Amino acid sequence: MQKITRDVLVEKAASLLENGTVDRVLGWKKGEFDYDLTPAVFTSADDLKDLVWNDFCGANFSKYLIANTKKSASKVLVFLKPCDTYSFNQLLTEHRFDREKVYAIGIPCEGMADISKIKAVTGDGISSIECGEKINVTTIYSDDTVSFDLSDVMAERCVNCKSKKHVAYDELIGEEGDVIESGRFDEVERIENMTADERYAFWQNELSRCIRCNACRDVCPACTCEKCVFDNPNHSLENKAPATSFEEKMFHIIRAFHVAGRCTDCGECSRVCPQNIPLHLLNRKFIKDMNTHYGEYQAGAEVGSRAPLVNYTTEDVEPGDVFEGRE
Amino acid sequence: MQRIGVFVCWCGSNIAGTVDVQAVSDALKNEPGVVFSANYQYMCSQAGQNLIKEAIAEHRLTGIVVCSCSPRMHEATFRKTAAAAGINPYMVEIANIREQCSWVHKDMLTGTEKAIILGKAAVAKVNLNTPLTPGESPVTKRALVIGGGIAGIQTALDIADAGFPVDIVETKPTIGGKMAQLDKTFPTLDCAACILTPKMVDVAQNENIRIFSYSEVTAVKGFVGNFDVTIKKKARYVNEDVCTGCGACVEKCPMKKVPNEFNLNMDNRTAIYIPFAQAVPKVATIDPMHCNMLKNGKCGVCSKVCAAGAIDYKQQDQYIEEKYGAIVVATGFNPISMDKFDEYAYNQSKDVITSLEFERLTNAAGPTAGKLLRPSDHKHPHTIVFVQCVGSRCSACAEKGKEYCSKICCMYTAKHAMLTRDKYPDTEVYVFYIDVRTPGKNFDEFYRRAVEEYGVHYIKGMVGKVSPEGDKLKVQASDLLNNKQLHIDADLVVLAAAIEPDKSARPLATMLTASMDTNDFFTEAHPKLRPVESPTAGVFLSGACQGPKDIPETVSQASAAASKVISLLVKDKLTGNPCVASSDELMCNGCSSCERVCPYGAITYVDKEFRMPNRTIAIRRVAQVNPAVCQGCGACTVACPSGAMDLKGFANNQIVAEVDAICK
Amino acid sequence: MYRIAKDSINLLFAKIAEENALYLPVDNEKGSSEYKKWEDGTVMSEKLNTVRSPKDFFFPQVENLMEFKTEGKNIQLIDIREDSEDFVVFGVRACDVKSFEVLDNVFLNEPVDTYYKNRREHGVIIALACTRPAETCFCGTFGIDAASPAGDISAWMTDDTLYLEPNTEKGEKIIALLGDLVTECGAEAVEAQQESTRRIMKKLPLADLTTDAFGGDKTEEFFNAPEWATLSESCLGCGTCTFVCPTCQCYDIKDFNTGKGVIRYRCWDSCMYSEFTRMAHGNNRLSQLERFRQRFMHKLVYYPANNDGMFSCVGCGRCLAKCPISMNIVKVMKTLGGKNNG
Amino acid sequence: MQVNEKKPLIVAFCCNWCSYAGADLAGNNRLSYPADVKIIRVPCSCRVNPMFVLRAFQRGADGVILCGCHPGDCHYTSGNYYTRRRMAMLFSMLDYLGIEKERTRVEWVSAAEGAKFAATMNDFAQTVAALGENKRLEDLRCKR
Repeated sequence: MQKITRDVLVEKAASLLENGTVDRVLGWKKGEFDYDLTPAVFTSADDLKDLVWNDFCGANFSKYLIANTKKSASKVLVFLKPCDTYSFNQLLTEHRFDREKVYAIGIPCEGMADISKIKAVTGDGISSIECGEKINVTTIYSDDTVSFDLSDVMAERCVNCKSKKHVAYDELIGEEGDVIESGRFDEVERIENMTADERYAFWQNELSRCIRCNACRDVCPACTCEKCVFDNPNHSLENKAPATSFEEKMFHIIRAFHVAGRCTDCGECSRVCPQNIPLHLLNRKFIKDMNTHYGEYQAGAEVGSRAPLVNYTTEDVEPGDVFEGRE
Repeated sequence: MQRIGVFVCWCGSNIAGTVDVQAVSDALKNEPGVVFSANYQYMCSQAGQNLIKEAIAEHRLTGIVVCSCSPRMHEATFRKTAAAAGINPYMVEIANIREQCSWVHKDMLTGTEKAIILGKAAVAKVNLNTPLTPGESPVTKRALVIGGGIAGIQTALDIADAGFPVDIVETKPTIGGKMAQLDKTFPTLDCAACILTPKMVDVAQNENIRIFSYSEVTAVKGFVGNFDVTIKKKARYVNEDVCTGCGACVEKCPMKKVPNEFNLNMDNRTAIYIPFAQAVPKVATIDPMHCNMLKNGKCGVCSKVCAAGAIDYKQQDQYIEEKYGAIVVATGFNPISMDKFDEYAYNQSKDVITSLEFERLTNAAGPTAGKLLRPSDHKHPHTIVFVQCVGSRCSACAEKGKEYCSKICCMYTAKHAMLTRDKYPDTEVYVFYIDVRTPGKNFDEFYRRAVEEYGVHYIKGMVGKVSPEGDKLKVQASDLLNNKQLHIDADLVVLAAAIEPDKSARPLATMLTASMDTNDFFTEAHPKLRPVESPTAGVFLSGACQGPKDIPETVSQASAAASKVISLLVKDKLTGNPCVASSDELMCNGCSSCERVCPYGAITYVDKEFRMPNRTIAIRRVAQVNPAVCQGCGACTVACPSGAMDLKGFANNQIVAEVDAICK
Repeated sequence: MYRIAKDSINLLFAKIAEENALYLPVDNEKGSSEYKKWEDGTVMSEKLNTVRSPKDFFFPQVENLMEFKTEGKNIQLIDIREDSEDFVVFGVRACDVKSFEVLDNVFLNEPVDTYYKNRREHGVIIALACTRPAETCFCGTFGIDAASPAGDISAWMTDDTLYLEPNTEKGEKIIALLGDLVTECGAEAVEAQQESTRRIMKKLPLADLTTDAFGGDKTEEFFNAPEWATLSESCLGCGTCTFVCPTCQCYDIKDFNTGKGVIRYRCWDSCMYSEFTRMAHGNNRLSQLERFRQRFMHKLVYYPANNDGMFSCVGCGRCLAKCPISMNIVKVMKTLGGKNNG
Repeated sequence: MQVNEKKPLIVAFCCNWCSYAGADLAGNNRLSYPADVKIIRVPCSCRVNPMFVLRAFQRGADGVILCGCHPGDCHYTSGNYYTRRRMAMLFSMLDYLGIEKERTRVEWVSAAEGAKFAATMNDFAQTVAALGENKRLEDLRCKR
């Protein structure tokens, strides 16, 4: 599949701004280094000179639409990767923004790079990254350029990409892909197959690193509450710090439960975790369980679908039987 | 901060026997918010209630905790007490220290410890209670009676008499139910038809009653006072309004070999039929399974002979939607299937019959015109064996029978035995029984007459096996009193089959959200004090759908249900349950999760303006709960990730406070 | 200055651990490092720095302050302050060492935070000079020399040797404790490494970043700057930057009802949070723009105004690496400070 | 006073219409079960928020059981169907985190099943007692 270039996006955005279809554009803005792109709003053709499209455009813009569709009477242009479109639909299902206020352009995605995987090879001190057929990295410590195939440094969520298909857009740039089989539940299964003691140790270790920065929640396109229960001083769940290992678990279990059936598995939570806690494995556990017991369901695949936890059949599995066939 | 009073009840020795009530009231005195704590022998008594009222006045209490029996017993009592003393009735919490403490624990120390903890949990909850005021909803002044047997008929007549419109929905083409199939009734021996059919006519003629026969309820929505019911009128291919019931069509119908279910398939009827002469409504119905015209378009005789032009082969099922204020369930019973009782050879011999079949055999309008003849050879039987408790009181054989006593069999068997001996003195009649149960007015006298005056052979013991041999039925049985095995060559064996709720009851219960017991009998709101009400408000129970009953009991319950309905329908407005969900619009993000799980459609969304930071206005979609429709289950509160949806009276922080208090 | 062969470093750790709890950066399986208590066999991380800063040692994320117990209707106050053990933190980088100065200004000035002071008094910092700074490093902007860290003891690690230079009495005591394990040597032994590091620092992409545009007198200049709107536009309002920051020192005091009493504790708070400094009248910073502005104005203007021009950023680069949307103080400084800032 | 061996603490959430009434019936029939079982009345099992379950464990519960009407018999038609899905998912998640699955349970107990209520509680109390104290979801602040 032909990679689309930044220029195509800029050209498109500029023309839509120009002809008044939209008055703002959500896109990735270049940073200090070549990998630290910031989601930004571009309002003029001049702004767009800083718009970037490369292998580090991981940020999912869907959630930004909630605020940005309310900012003016005009439409906002958003670029959506396939996985972003699922979040987009899920937010529509939950009436979180007005579809009429958005001009959505679907863009194909071959997966995004994980800077930590690059740094694991090159070390710190990156001076430049060029994204093309290869990802070429230079550092201040060496005159040599290190070249990577994207597949070697791809983010976990992209390695286990569930869909190259856009489930929502007004316009599609490039070719449409398909929903794909992925090994995204392999790691969940691996954990399931551990003994209870091993599972406990695994999660205790992972969650003990949590600093409750709330990045996972605040980036999550499913976490769009006006005020999160964990921030609400009138709610008994209100809590600011992982004071004990219980609190660590409480936060993450409840958060996973609140987004269960609504989480599209976009993987933003794990991407942003400063402590690299594999939070997506909690969400995927719910997705896997719901698929197993209540039938395949992909949040965001369709607008208006009924999530498994707000649905039922009279023949559902008993809570005591979900463990069947397991230790 | 609340000012809470704690009142610990002894319940005589029921609580005080296992719980140190003084220790409980002392311990609870120190709980946050508690300013008064006392114990008394019977809190629910007038004196006990006065104690509460006085304490409320004297200590300016804002909330009370009563440590007593189950809230299901006396919560309402103490709420009234509180209200009478001027505090909101929902500022009352009950700590159940009887059913869930003193009665289940034997040790005083254990019981007391637990009672204190339960008391603490109740105090913790009351601390967070807020006064609640019930909402109001209007009442649709029309009742629906589901089932047109004697129960439904009586209920409908009584409600109609009070001036309220009533609709009866009956699945069969005629009302009348089981009673219409009976011959005589015990213990007076008056003829069932003679007392039933005038009532059926009354129903037909009552201006307040509409009959939807050959119809069924397919959907129920809404709530007490405001039910929306969908009734399916099955196509009977005869225009009811035009048919005169003359019977010409029935006479001419060429399809004459249709098993006649009214006579329990012991004879045949035609494809177009009127179930029996006194049917109400007296209109014909075409059985689409057997009508050639409907099956392959070849016939049309009935249409030709119908002078009124009532036949309509193109008739479709019709759906009627109607609003009701109250619904009475009167779906009745059926004898259980005898298929699993091979020992009685029911499926091997035509001469092994059920008691209901016996009724038809002795009924003047039955297949033998009232002559007692064996189904196999139409000969007069000389030896008849009646077997009682077939499938009743059957604790060891739950897969084929019922654990409960069917209640009516002892009496109707005595009736059958007596009538047989009366009409055919040459017939030997044996009755095998486990016990003979005759607790009713004139019942035991009736049974004794059967034994003493009519010489019926009552034998305590069960029949082990019935084997057809030639034209005889070999009956092997045990006589427990004389401790011997009996072998009787019988001509006819009559099985007193257990009775069970009609199969339509279970799906109906689901539609009505009315609860059922494991036997599919409808559960009453209280087994003793509210026997004709279902726990679901606005749904009432009449007749055998609630449990086995004879006719007088059915009729009295039917009238009782009617009076309950009337006292509901006379109200212009209902005050609802104030423990309903409510949405904190500032927290709601409009996601619709709550709306999706609400079983009552009580949640709707509105776009609302909100003042936002820096003097901006935002329009947000937020959930609103209709308190008249909400029944307070709380499903929405868990579906809501924002914590915006909460349940009054069972709020998140209240339940959490209870959890905390219990886990201290 | 003292030296010890790198091969013998475990002996050094063991010796320190005899009398102190010793903490040092250790690799975790996620490819980053975190401070862990040393025990025999612990291997020190080669990483540049930890994800969490060492401020935890003096200002932990959660710290119990006191406890109330109720008995009947009486309330009893219990001091649950732990007797802090003597501890040594090994391997603190120059930027983080500097961060303690920032924190000290807050916690040790009147009114003195006795909890912080207690921990500070019991802790010894062995700072380790950097040799391979990352592209995110900009400590030089704040006058910090990564090649010459402060701390109770400054340390340099070369391929084969660890050099130690005590700077304080506490540092001397540790050296004394080490006794024969270390040998005295001249300071010139680390000069080559220092020069190399300084050369690298000049090559870093953020080497030219200056604080010239900022300082205590700039409130009016920046407070209403229109750039805040675009800078804060995509801020998620999470607390990652504040929680990985070595100088952020805001906390909330909360009560936890255990069912048997109440534990009053403090925990880190973030000015990025919508509930931050919520008061009876509500919240004083209602929009993310205001909250975002607060954080950077505090670091670059308000703090210097109250602390003789000292900025409350040490250029450690953690927020650059960890912000989910890659918005950070460098971008703020460059946007607001104009061309002087790179 | 002698220090008692710590007994398992069990929180039972019972729906008002079936299970709470079933518990009452157990009481009426004097069917005993351990006093460690403490009942919290909720209108419907679907009122039980996972946070209540976790909260109970945090505060020192060793087992949490939810009792509701049998599927199909919910007073509110479908409440217990939601309970069934929610708790199936929650329990599976707890198990995934290595928390003993035997500490959580859902049982359907009708108003007529006093005997089942008592038997269920006896069995659950025994199971939980065999597991010992809840360590994996405890909050040390609450243990003193």
